Amino acid sequence: MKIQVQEQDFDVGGELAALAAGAPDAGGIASFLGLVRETSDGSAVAGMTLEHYPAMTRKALEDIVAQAAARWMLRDVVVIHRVGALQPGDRIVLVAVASAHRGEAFAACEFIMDMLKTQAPFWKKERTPAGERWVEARASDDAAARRWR
Amino acid sequence: MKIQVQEQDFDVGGELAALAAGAPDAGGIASFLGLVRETSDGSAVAGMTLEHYPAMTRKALEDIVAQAAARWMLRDVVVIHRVGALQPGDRIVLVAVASAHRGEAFAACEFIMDMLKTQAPFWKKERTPAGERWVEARASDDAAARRWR
Amino acid sequence: MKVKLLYFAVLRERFGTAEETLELPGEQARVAALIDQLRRRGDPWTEFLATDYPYRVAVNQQLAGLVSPLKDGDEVAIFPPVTGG
Amino acid sequence: MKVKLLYFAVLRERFGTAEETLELPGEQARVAALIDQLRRRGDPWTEFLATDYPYRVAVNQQLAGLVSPLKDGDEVAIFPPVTGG
Repeated sequence: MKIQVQEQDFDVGGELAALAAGAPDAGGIASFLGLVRETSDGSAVAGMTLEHYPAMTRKALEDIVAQAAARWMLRDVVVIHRVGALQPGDRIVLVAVASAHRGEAFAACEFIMDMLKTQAPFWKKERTPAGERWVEARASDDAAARRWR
Repeated sequence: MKIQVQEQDFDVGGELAALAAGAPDAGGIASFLGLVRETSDGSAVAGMTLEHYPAMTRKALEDIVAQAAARWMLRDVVVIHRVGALQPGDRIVLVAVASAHRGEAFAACEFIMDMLKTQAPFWKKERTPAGERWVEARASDDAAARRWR
Repeated sequence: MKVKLLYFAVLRERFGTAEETLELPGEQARVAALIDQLRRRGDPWTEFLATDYPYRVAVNQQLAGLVSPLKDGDEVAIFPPVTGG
Repeated sequence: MKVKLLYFAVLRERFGTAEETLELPGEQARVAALIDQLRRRGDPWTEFLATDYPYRVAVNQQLAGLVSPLKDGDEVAIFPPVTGG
């Protein structure tokens, strides 16, 4: 299990290859890669800053992954989330789940993303032509997280 | 949309980066990477050969992707499937779906994999210590595909 | 009418050929008539085209069923359940 | 008893501080008592700690509720709904 919160970018191909190499019986890896959009709520986005709660972030992510590991048979999990200054098109987050069962890999990956979106202490502030603004939480993310209860 | 059937390996990081660059408003990419297992039904696997029906394969994959695009709002899709001789740990298939909505990307990616597993004309023959054997289709794959009807 | 037959995977191996041309009586037929004609050859055709073996049929590269129509010049592929991915 | 308070994102900006130490009466309390005490400061505290604003509380780096117990030395973080991923 690899959980990292970092300012620097990450190498998706390298992360998935390492996950595959460490789980030779997994058969498959489901993953989600989140990116900084070029527009948000109709405004162009020039960039964003990702703030977090350092003492809590890792603990929150570990707890989410532990919940996933208790619900599904997983071989290994990678979660990498960036913080700090990001540009449009930049990678923000990678969640990758190796499992012997395709359906479990998909479910666990989506679960981790849904929980991360609603429980992990990250906050986005966007720079737009109209100035800076904090991104508002979405009701659709709350609804996605509630499905798993 | 990129659909390829090929003998050579592919670069997962490069494929996802190209997909992201071409869909700057997508926000996220759900993907599945299928790998050759080191063991299958309890036997060590020394390697496998993937046979296909060249005149039909691409058409079948295009049809599956078109069905996904009709069901969900997708920005772009990549499907790459290898054929020929493969070793344990080798990449077999990559399905990657870019969408503005995380849930739609996950659903479409899983749908494409479930349909590919049951409708695309590929057949695996494994080499094990006991000799060569054709891989048998799994009832769990049929069940996964039926969920989408 | 004539159709081109293609076999894949274990069927190709057990039938001992990847491809053949088959003459069917009349100017149109259904897949079921083609399967019946092949079954009359005996084993291994009867084994893999039995009602309890889950063989698949594609007509002109599209998955088809026993009632699907055939016409002269069609390409008919017969194969076991697929196992890609 | 004393607790360490941390604020994040828009709350940090609007409260004008990232961190403060707060004295609460007695040797134990609930999160609700802490929130009430902060609300008595007036705006912007009343705005972001209102019942119709979805602020979140974590006690010692774990998500908590209004009834969660507090003790001397706890780290209490108050923040808006998260928006990572």
